[in-house]
Amino acid sequence: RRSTQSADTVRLGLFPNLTHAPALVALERGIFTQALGSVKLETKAFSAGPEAMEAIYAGALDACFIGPIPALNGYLRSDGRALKIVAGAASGGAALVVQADSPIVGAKDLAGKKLASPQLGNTQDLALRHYLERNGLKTKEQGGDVQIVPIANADTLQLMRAKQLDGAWVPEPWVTRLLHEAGGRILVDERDLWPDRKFPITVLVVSQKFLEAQPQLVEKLVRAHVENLTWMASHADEVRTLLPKALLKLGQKALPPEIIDEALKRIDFTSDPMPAALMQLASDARKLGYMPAAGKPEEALDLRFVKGSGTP
Amino acid sequence: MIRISQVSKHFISRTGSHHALDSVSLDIADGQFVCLVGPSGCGKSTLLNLIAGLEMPDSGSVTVFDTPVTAPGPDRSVMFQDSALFPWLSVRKNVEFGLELANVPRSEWQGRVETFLKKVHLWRFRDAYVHELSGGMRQRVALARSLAPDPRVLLMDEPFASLDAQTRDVLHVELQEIWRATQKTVVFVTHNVREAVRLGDRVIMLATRPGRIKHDVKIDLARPRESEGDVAYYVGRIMKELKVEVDKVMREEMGDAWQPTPGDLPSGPTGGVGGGI
Amino acid sequence: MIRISQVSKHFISRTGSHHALDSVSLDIADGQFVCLVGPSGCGKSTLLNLIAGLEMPDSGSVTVFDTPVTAPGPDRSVMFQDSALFPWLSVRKNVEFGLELANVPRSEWQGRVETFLKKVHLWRFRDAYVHELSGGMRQRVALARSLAPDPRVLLMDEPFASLDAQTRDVLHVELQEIWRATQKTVVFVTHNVREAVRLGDRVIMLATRPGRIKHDVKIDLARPRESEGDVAYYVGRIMKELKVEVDKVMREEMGDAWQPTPGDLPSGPTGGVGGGI
Amino acid sequence: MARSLWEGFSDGTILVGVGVSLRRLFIGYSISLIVGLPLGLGLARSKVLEDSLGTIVTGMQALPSICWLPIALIWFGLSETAILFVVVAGSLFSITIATTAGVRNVPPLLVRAARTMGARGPQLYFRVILPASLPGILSGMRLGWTFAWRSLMAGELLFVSGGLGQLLATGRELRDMSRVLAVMVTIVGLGLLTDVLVFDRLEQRVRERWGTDRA
Amino acid sequence: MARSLWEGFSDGTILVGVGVSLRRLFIGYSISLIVGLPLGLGLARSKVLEDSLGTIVTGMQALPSICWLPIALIWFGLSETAILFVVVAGSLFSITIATTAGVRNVPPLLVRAARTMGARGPQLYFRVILPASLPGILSGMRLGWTFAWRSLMAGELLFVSGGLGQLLATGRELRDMSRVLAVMVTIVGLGLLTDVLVFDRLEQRVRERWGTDRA
Ligand SMILES: Nc1ncnc2c1ncn2[C@@H]1O[C@H](COP(=O)(O)OP(=O)(O)OP(=O)(O)O)[C@@H](O)[C@H]1O
Ligand SMILES: Nc1ncnc2c1ncn2[C@@H]1O[C@H](COP(=O)(O)OP(=O)(O)OP(=O)(O)O)[C@@H](O)[C@H]1O
Ligand SMILES: [Mg+2]
Ligand SMILES: [Mg+2]
Repeated sequence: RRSTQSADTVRLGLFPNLTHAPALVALERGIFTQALGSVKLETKAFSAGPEAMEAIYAGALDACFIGPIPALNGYLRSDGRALKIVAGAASGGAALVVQADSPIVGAKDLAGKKLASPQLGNTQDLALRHYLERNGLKTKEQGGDVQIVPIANADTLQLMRAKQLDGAWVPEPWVTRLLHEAGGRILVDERDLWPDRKFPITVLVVSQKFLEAQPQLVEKLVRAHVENLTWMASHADEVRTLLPKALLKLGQKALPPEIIDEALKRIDFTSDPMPAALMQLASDARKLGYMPAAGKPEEALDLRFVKGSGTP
Repeated sequence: MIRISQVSKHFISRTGSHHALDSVSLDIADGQFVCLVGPSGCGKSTLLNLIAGLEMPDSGSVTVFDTPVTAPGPDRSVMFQDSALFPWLSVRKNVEFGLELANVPRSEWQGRVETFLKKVHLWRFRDAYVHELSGGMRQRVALARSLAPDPRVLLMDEPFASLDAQTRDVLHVELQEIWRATQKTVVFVTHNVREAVRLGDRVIMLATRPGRIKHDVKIDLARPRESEGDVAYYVGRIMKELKVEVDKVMREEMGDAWQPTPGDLPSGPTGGVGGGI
Repeated sequence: MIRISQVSKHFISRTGSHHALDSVSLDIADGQFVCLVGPSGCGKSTLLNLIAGLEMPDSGSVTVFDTPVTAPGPDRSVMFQDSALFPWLSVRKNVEFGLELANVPRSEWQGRVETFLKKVHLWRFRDAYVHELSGGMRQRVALARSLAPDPRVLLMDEPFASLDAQTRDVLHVELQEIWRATQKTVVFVTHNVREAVRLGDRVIMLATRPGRIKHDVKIDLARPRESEGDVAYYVGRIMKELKVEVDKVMREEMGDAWQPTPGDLPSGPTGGVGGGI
Repeated sequence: MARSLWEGFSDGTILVGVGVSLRRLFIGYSISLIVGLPLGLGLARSKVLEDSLGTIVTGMQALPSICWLPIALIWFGLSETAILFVVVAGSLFSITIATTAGVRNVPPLLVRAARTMGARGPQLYFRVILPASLPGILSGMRLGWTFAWRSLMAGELLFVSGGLGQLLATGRELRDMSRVLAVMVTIVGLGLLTDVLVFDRLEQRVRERWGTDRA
Repeated sequence: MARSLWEGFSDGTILVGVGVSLRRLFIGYSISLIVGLPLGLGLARSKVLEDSLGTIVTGMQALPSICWLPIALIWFGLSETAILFVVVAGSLFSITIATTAGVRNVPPLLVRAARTMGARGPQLYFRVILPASLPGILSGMRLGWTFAWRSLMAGELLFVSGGLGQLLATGRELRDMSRVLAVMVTIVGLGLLTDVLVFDRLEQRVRERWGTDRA
């Protein structure tokens, strides 16, 4: 059991979130199982990032869909030994939502406000801090007057409703839920801050041990992933019916279809890990002290499999 | 005056109802030293608790100085077989706590504590804690605690039963000394007929199942009571009655196995059942 | 034969070292009934525990039947003031547990349990639990439990001290009966001189601080011992010695407050200090 | 609220969750008992053990379950065993400490009596000291049960595996109050049920046997 | 490992975290004591209270802290009070239950004696029953402290507010093992420290006073 990995199973981790739709759809379609042939697929769903990363470190997981910041952090903290990013999965799907009836119209109006992010040092938290900095605002910790409260998404919804928050930088489907259930309005769609409106929100990582021992399995996995993305691009209706099914299987109660529909509109699915954007994220994170300064984040990428599989 | 009239008391427990006292009537004059004896379970403690106000009678009435007893109060001090001292308080504080509960003005505490701890020869130990005292010393503190608030009635439930014979002898002397000096009414429960005769103006014997008064013997002897002959006369008289009751209890405990033979319970004026002090 | 030679024992506690026994030597012949008396704290229990193997001497040696005592064992049964019965076992199981620990073959259990429970008149209560029994009944079960494994020595540490006088009298009779029938060696600790004289072949009096043997009195009386005169003679003799020791202890407890006067400790052959049973 | 409760129960996931969680609870708790009781016994009776292990046990008890999650993952990977480990780690130490206290409260006289009857070694421990400390041990077991419950809820967050803890977390994550409420009510209900059906009965029986309810 | 421990401590955030967490722990625990002790006393002495509240308290004890998080937010928003609420909710019920047990074990004779001396009402409760049950209450307090710690770690996950719980969580999130280790060592250390400095001493004092260490 212990960090031994047999050649006859691949253990894949994922999160029951909309931003993990490529993984969920692939599972529902049985794509990975097909691609792996005689090798068995074991999936593990997580509800929080640290457990997934700890599982990779512990050798209990071979591959995992995860956010870019945990992925880069996991790489750097292990001195480049734990994992590699082998493909992208999703782009976009995050936004700064503010109270609809508030007078906030631009970054300047955020001075003195209380804003939520999902977790200190996660992808959205970083985006929010970076956004404030670029607009010349300082957080309370930096001696400024903007207060950032990292808090669970569910609690954000609650607090937005109770008007105890002025805004929140959250991923989908929380953007949509804030709009519909908490009287929110989008102030910044994160895509607008990036070149080509593209930045990674979910990537596929594999453990280095797995990569070294079974590169052919990694290749099969990535190829299947890319094929699935191609399929998704042309089968939007099927995606909409498969997603809730997959979520339900993982113990998630189905969201209303309208919410799913609308949320999917703000997410793009792509196997491109967007190296430039990733490096930008890494340098932002380093500036804020969320990532070790040592190590080369660019070496976290191993793009030989995506490149050879015809990126959609 | 303590007046108990037509008092009955039942206890209901899981195993059924138990008739502890059956229309008991008893008057105790002020300043009298009354001893209650009787076989185990005959209701001695129950009777004492009724006077103390710790139990309420099912029927009948208990009045102390013409006031019906409805609750315990510091006018009736109680001493138990176990000293029931408060382990978290020093000897002095134990006595003071009694004074406080009896609403004795604080200015008097110092004097009273000293008086009574000296009376029981424990002034040296005023700052000791309970666990540092021997059993006899503990009972002496309990006695001081009972006496310090100057109650009109002193109720004692086998206060010396767990002490060794020597210590008990010493405390008998101290108790009689104190009683003589303060002229309190004392009700003293004991298993020990000799102890009862040595101490009491009156020895009341209870019979068992249900508990009722079987004998009420006036002990007309001068104190201190040392002359063996006189004490022995009373002890013998009461013992004879008690033996009948004890046999009754034994028979219930042991069933047919119990056969009272003249030889197996050595009897006689000084060596008999319960005759020892 | 129990042979105690030149045994000394200290106890080290936070408050200092205490010299409990000071080179005590004592031989007890097989089948003898020896009573140990002495003031509180003189080391009676310590001596008994040394024979039992519950304590080890600092110097000197204890041998039982020519074997040095190194640990407790079922050849030397011990009975305490508290019955120390196991509350989670029924009366029968308590006795059986003793048999099991003594490695008595299981086939004999049934018979022995019945024999000994009948001997103490508690066969009817074989399935009762400890808390359902009175104090006297508990001590009888403890006696049966001690006897059932057929130990060669019976060690008893104030076994009847917490019982009322009547129950104690009954148990005295039972114990003597059993001793007569089985001829065990008995070492019996008591505070009560009368009890000691009534039961023992020999009464050994210990003196205090440090504990040592002060008197060793052979009681040459026929059993059952009822004749007051003879018992009284011995009681009186031992009492006189004991009073000196008790005074010593009291003086330490009470300091200057203690003045032994002829009057305050009533003395005399039958009514004196510790004379009661 | 009643309606949302009903909704929470109606889809059956709660029932499945209860089954999964109870199984884990039962196994984890049993392991804690099997290890904790002898350990507590040992700590109470041996000065050496007490000085070495006692401190460690006391310190470990303060650790919240969240600290055990990474360790569980490293040692046991993504398996049932990892979840059980969190349950055991969360309840073992308190059971041990309570047992130690229970054993310390055994009247020394009982032990002396047993020794004079010839009891030694394991016999003394298992036939005398253990039953004699039953009242104290029972309260330790009760306590351990609470800790086991709470740790299980944390342990089930390791990965999605269908227990009540998971339902609670996802319910919270999705702001599905009917589910959260239903899980809470279930936990309280199960807690009360075990208390009444198991611990109260055991305690009642011990009290009757010991005669302590007479006091 | 020693190095990573040192790293974890060296930047000072741990020290600040300890301060913040201890403050919360102290306040929350004090509230639990102030509410729990009288409540436990009441439950032990009043049949009516016991029948009504007793069951609720027993049931609530099983609830893990995660259940209290949403309720804390709804009631208290993003405030210190919300965190304190989680601490109180996590420790109050066990303190209450332990106090109830402690009071039940008070020798009835002491209460009878006090009554015959004229003690009644609050006097009886606070001057006699409460001190008499001190040994039992102390073990309840010790237990409550453990629960308070564990709940605090959960409560501090509510939002970022500088405590050890948050340091632990972000340490995990950022895969900063040196910080995680440092926090764990700190928790164990603080747990041991309070045990030795506070509870052992209190217990020792009570034992000496009561004379129970002589047994
Ligand atoms: N609280 C109680 N509940 C049930 N039964 C009780 C209670 N108190 C006393 N009894 C029963 O009432 C009877 C009389 O008890 P009481 O304590 O008055 O006897 P006693 O003469 O003092 O006995 P002893 O000499 O053993 O102290 C006994 O049979 C006892 O079992
Ligand atoms: N385990 C112990 N630790 C410290 N001191 C002890 C211990 N056991 C006994 N002692 C002390 O040794 C002395 C003799 O004690 P022992 O119990 O033998 O006396 P005893 O004659 O049986 O007294 P009692 O009649 O009160 O039972 C006492 O002063 C006692 O305080
Ligand atoms: Mg009585
Ligand atoms: Mg002794």
